[in-house]
Amino acid sequence: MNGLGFLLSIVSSLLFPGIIAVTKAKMSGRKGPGIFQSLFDVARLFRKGSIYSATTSIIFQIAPVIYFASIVVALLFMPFGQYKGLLSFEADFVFFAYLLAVGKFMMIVGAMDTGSGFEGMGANREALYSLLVEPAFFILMGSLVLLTSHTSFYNLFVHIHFDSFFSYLIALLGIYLFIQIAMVENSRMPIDDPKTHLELTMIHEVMVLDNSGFDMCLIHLTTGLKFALYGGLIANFIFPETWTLYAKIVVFFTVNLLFAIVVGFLESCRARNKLAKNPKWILALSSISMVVFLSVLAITHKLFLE
Amino acid sequence: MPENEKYIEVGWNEFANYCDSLCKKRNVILRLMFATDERAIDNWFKVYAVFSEQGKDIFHIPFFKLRGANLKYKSITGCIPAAHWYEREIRDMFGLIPEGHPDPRRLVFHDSFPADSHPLRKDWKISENDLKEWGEGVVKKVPYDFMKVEGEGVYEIPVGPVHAGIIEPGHFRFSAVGETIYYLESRLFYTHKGIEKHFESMSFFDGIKLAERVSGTSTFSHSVAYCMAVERMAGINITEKVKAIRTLLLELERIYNHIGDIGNICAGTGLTVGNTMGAVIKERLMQLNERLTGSRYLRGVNMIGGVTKDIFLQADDISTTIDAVAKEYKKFMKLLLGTVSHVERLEDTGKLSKEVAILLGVTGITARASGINDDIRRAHPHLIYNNVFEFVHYTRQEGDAFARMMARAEEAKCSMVMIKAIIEGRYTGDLHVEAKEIPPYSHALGYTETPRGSVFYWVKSDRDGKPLRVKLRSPSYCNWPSVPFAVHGNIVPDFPLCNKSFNLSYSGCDM
Amino acid sequence: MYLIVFQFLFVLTFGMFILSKKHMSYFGLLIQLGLAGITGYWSVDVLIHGTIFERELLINFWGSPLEIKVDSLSAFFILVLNFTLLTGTMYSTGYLKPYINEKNHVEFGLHYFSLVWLHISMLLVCMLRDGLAFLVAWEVMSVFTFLLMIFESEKGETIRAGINFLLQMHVGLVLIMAGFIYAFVHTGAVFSFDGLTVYFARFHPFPLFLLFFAGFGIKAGFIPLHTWLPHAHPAAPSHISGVMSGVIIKMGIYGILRILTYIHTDLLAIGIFILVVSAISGLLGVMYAIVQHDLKKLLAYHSIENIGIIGIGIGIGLIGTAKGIPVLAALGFTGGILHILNHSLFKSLLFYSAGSVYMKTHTKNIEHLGGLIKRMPVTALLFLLGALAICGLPPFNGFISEFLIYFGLFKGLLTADFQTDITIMGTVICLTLIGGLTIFCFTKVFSIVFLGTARSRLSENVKEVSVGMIFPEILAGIVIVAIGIFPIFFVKAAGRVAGLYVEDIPWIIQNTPSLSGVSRASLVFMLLTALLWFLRRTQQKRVQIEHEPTWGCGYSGADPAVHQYTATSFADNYRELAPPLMKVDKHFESLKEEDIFPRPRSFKTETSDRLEKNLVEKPVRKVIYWMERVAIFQTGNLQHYIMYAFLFMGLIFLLTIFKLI
Amino acid sequence: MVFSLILLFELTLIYLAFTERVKRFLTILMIQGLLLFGIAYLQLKHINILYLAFILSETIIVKGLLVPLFLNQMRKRNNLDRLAHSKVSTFVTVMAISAAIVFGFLLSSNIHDDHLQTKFLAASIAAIITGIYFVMIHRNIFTHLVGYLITENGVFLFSLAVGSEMPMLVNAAILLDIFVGVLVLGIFANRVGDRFKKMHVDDLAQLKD
Repeated sequence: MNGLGFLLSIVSSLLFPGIIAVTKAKMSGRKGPGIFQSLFDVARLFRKGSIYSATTSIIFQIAPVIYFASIVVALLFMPFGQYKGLLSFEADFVFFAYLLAVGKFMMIVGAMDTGSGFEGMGANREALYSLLVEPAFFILMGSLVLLTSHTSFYNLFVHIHFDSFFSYLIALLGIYLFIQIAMVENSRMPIDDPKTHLELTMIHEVMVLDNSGFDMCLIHLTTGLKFALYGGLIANFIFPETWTLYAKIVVFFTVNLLFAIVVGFLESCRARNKLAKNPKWILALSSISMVVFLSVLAITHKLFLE
Repeated sequence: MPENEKYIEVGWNEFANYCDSLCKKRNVILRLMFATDERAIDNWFKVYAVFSEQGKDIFHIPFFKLRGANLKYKSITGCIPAAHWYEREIRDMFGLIPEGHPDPRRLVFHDSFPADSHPLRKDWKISENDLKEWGEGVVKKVPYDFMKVEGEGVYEIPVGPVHAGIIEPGHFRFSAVGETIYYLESRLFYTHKGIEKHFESMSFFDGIKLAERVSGTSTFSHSVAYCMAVERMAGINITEKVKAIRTLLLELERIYNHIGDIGNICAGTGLTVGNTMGAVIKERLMQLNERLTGSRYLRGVNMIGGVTKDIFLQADDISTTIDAVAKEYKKFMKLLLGTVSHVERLEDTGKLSKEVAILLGVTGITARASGINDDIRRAHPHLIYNNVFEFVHYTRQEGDAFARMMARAEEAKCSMVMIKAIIEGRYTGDLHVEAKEIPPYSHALGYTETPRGSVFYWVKSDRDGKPLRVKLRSPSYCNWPSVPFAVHGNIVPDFPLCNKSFNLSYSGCDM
Repeated sequence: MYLIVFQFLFVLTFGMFILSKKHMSYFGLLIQLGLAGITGYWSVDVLIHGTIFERELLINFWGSPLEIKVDSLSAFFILVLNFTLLTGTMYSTGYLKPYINEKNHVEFGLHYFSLVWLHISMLLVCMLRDGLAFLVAWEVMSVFTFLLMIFESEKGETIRAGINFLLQMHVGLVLIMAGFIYAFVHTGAVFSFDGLTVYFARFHPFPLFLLFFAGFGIKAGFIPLHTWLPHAHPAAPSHISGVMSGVIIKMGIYGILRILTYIHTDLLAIGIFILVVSAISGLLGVMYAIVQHDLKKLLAYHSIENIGIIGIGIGIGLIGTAKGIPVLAALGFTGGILHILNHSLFKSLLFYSAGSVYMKTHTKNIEHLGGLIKRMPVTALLFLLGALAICGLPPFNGFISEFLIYFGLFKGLLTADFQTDITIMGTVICLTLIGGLTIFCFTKVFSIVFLGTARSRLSENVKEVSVGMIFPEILAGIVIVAIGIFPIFFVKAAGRVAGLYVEDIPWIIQNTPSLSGVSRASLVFMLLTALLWFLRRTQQKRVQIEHEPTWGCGYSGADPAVHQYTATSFADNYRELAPPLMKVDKHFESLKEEDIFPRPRSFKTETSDRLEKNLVEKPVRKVIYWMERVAIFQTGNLQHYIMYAFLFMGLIFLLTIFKLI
Repeated sequence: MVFSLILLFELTLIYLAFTERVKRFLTILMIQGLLLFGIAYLQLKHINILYLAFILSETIIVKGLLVPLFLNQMRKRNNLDRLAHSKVSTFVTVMAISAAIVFGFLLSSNIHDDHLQTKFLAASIAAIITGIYFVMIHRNIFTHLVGYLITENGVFLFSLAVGSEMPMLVNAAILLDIFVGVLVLGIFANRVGDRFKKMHVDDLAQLKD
């Protein structure tokens, strides 16, 4: 049963891009593609041949593989209620964060391997933003560690309690931060807009400009997986521990569905940040998580304030 | 000969001085510059420059003649920078060389086009060999040197001619460091269709079909300008009713374009809802177009001497649709201005200073957003723009993408008011007057304001009343050279947004 | 027996000059192998049993027998430096080949002689406890480093960097000596490390520690004592840069750690001090590294960054000890000490492969490189390995030490008080930022140097380096991967060293489940990658594969070399964020109204190390200025000098009269 | 509960750090007013009902509504919709304000005084520093005004920290302060605004004669 979180995340990851697309279509009054369209696309890509740039080397070919593998292994850490993840040890979230970084590192060098100015720009932006968002994640995890006195994902989420008004506030801020970190990590709306298919403006999508076939298929799958990763974390974050397994499964999917809808909603209703504003915006996430940390210090009575 | 065109012949070596003194003495704007091959008539090449005087409805049109082996003249670009593309185009098309032009590269022709081949000369023929080479692929006959920014760490981004979105072809060469653009050079003219040459092979009456197809978005404006030129040349006086109908349709065209453009700017900032809202309103207007004229793009309405349909029969439909659109439009603008992220994205993006705008002679929205109060509808009143009502001129000083969006928004609002006003009026006259024969060797200007800016046609008939030369200048032709200035110092990812805020046509500047 | 052989090897080094140029490296390697074998044997023994190895050398020093003493700290450093120096010498065999004809016999011999003696002096630095002997060994080490550095002495810059290095090392030496003397004068105990115990027990250790820290810190390259480092590394031959960054600067850390073994009070102040200095070194080091274009200079700044990480480990370890948070202390020290080993591995690997690139392309400016992975595939992949390791990414060794530090920090969070919690969180932020910035930097370096296409002629017709040069890199690579996947053994070794500072080392045994979890997860990750790669291979066999140019928007006349992203550009975005720290001068003409028509324009950026400028260059310029002022007295006229002498005597006389002296 | 509101108050400061629009500044002022209302109500529930009513009406009406709306009028009249850029990059501002918040907590956790309610002190220090910093980095008079008002909010919190039995006098003084400040600057800005479209401090220098 330890793999339950992993399995459910995989399932929800397959539907994620579809739900986002449907939400966006509905928001803008269009009919839009079906929920499964993205899956069909992936299946089609799997069967397709590839075109490689003559400039590229093995790095370009192995990058998507490592990227995909890193996310899948990261998903193995996903606990589910009282069930541990397939992999779980103390301070596993450090491993988790660095594993995501491995994938990112490879995608960045993979993009640079094509020797294209566009992909260089995308890679550069990705590198910058993911480095800036890292502190926010770690401070948030630090707050949770402090709150629960445990250091692995499983224990963190099992021992988390929300009882007072104050802790609800922390929970809300935590969820907000998780969502925003996910948006940055996935290069989504306020940071990047995957919809404007323009070489000059994008971050993640422009990095994969030269990928095709199997590699592209992996990249598409990874996008969904990454969302499911954060969706799963948020779901675990708010599970009431007393609920039954089935109720939790329902909650898990509801949270993922809501997360996808929120992403779609954000992408419809706001314009992209000015690029120069992004670093500040991401840094503000760290500040917010610092406030969360301070309040956790207050909750655990380390910060004595009358 | 229309009374507001003042032709003055100048010696070929005096031309530059004359233009310079004209600029200094009077407040004039260069609207158009072109050459004609009149060797069949009097063995001369002629080069005309059309200046329009500010505040007076007068066109000063100095021209000079050239012939013989030495087809050179002194460039006027030095004193009037706005002439730089015209002169390069004349050199490409006619082989008349502007001496002292700061940019000796070719403008219209790409690398594979043979040197010393000037298509707008009457005796031009393309060789079999050249045709064969074009078919075979890339042949670099006259390489184009892009301007280089020297220095370590500068990289060039070649964008286009194939773009990620479904847009027209154009090549941009950015010299950038990191995200900052230090120089942008655009290489356009990928869509040369030989329109001007094609006009020469048709009768003036058939030419309207071609004029309607020059630009998809400003079909009607082009046909109005063309008809106007031919009618003025032939001395045809159109009736009040025709004037009213043309004005109304021009404004309809303006609204749907402006709202569509604003929607497209939303696509540039990534505001999905805004984008679709703009598209929905545009669609409503285009359906109105279809109901009125049978064409979503208002084609087939104009003819020489009048119009084919009496739009006023459907006045109720127009007024109810416009009311509905106005309501939706208000909501739309409220949404856009309320979305701070959208506004922030546009502000300070793609600033075009007034000084540069004046030097380059930009037109339309671009000019008005940079603080130049220039509108052909008021500068040279035509149709019923002068006598039916006063319309508010909306200029903004900032010159950034936001100013361009707001200029569009305000103009669309004005146009709605105008349409309502036009519908109120009563106009007399037939739908069209019988067009007579076109008098030989006559010429005239036609012009109007398209949604993008002013469009000019200059026509001249030959011995048989057939076109000897049809020169057309679309607004994009004036505005494209200003884009690099707006983009300079901006960041690379803001370029598409800048571009969308200008919303220029690639094909529309390539005749 | 071993001791005799050990000392016999010292003598044997003089045989170097008899040999022909070709054989020198092998001879050196042989001696070093001998040295490494003997000391390694002692060290392993010490580390396994936790004993202290003590012997007296045959040489009499200052009338008393010279004693060597290897405890776990020395043992750890001895092992690290043995490995790095051996790989360094191996690498030099290939690297110096092109110089065989250029350099004469003495120059060549001196180089290898110095290399062996560097090894010897470093071993002695680690083993000697007597103050004076230690200082001598320390000085010998600096001098031989200097001799090694200036191998390419025909270049003015090399000499300048070398002299800068030597001068700063002397300042360091003086500071250390001052520390010893100060302690000696105040206590009268023996003039040795052990004598310090008495001082530290009696007085506040912090001031004296500061003195020692300044002295050793110059060697280690803590900011703001780092200014020699970015100049020395690019100037030195690559194997020396590797050794220098891998172990020589670690000797500074050794000194600090050695001093710390004698300090048992005032630990909180010292810990916070080290933590702050290290955090600043870590952050600024990597921030400066990003904007560098000189490959070796960039790596040099990364050495500062890694010294910072090591220091962070030690700092939090001290804070943990002082605050009574054993887990923080144990993991902090273990992580920091393990990072010493890790850094020596990946940094030497990186310097060696950077050296290979330099050897083949003759440029260190990364803006001229590109596309080397197709011409030097093995070097490129080894560089990538080193890059991944230095970024602290799993499954490589850099991750293990950083993981330990993180683990200690998060564990420590639970039991610490408010102020310590804030400190810990600050440290976490610093570490994550350092990690992120390192990834930023190494994605830049790796992709600009090895990926894409050649940016200039220099990197066009290049071939892979010889096996002899790749072999030491592979050795380092193997250890990097080994530590990454099976960390427990190495962590235990580091833990043994940490045991000198913290008593509750069983804590480390307790956290091994976590480490085995890391190695399990790493294995799963590698396995999954391999599986996917296999799946991809089978899929690729069934479908059509085409090779086309990179997507260039359909423009056929593109020149790939100028359209690639550049290193300046990669750093530019980030640079905009850090103007207060980074002085960047951009020289560019802005587009003006009169520039409507195209004309050539130019662009230039200049980045300077603000700290270096304000801390070294400006004061030096001031001093030189005043010196020049004073120089008007120096007329060269004998009479004037005699007059000065009289004036001086008169002054003395007057001062004596007024009882001022 | 009170602490949650204080926390939200700190968050508004962070928001202030990375937003650049005048309109958003006013929204923040409004939210801060409401938060102060909540804080004051929860803290001062027990005091004389009349005083309480006065204090509460001051926070909600003056701080939460009147001042922001009045400033909004001013903004509209002077067409101050554009970005309020400062010389210092927002990046630095975000860091500075975060540091101010941490500093506030650090400082107040070290103060042990029976008469001091340190939780208010922490927020008040952060707000005062933020306000002053804001005034320092901006050159636009309007944003000066915003910084000034945020400092005022900090002072208000400080007075809560000093004693829950907030003397009427302090309250009145604060009120008067706000009124005077806003009125003077408001009238001033209105008059200046007519002459200079952009209100920079530099322009004041020219106004002397």
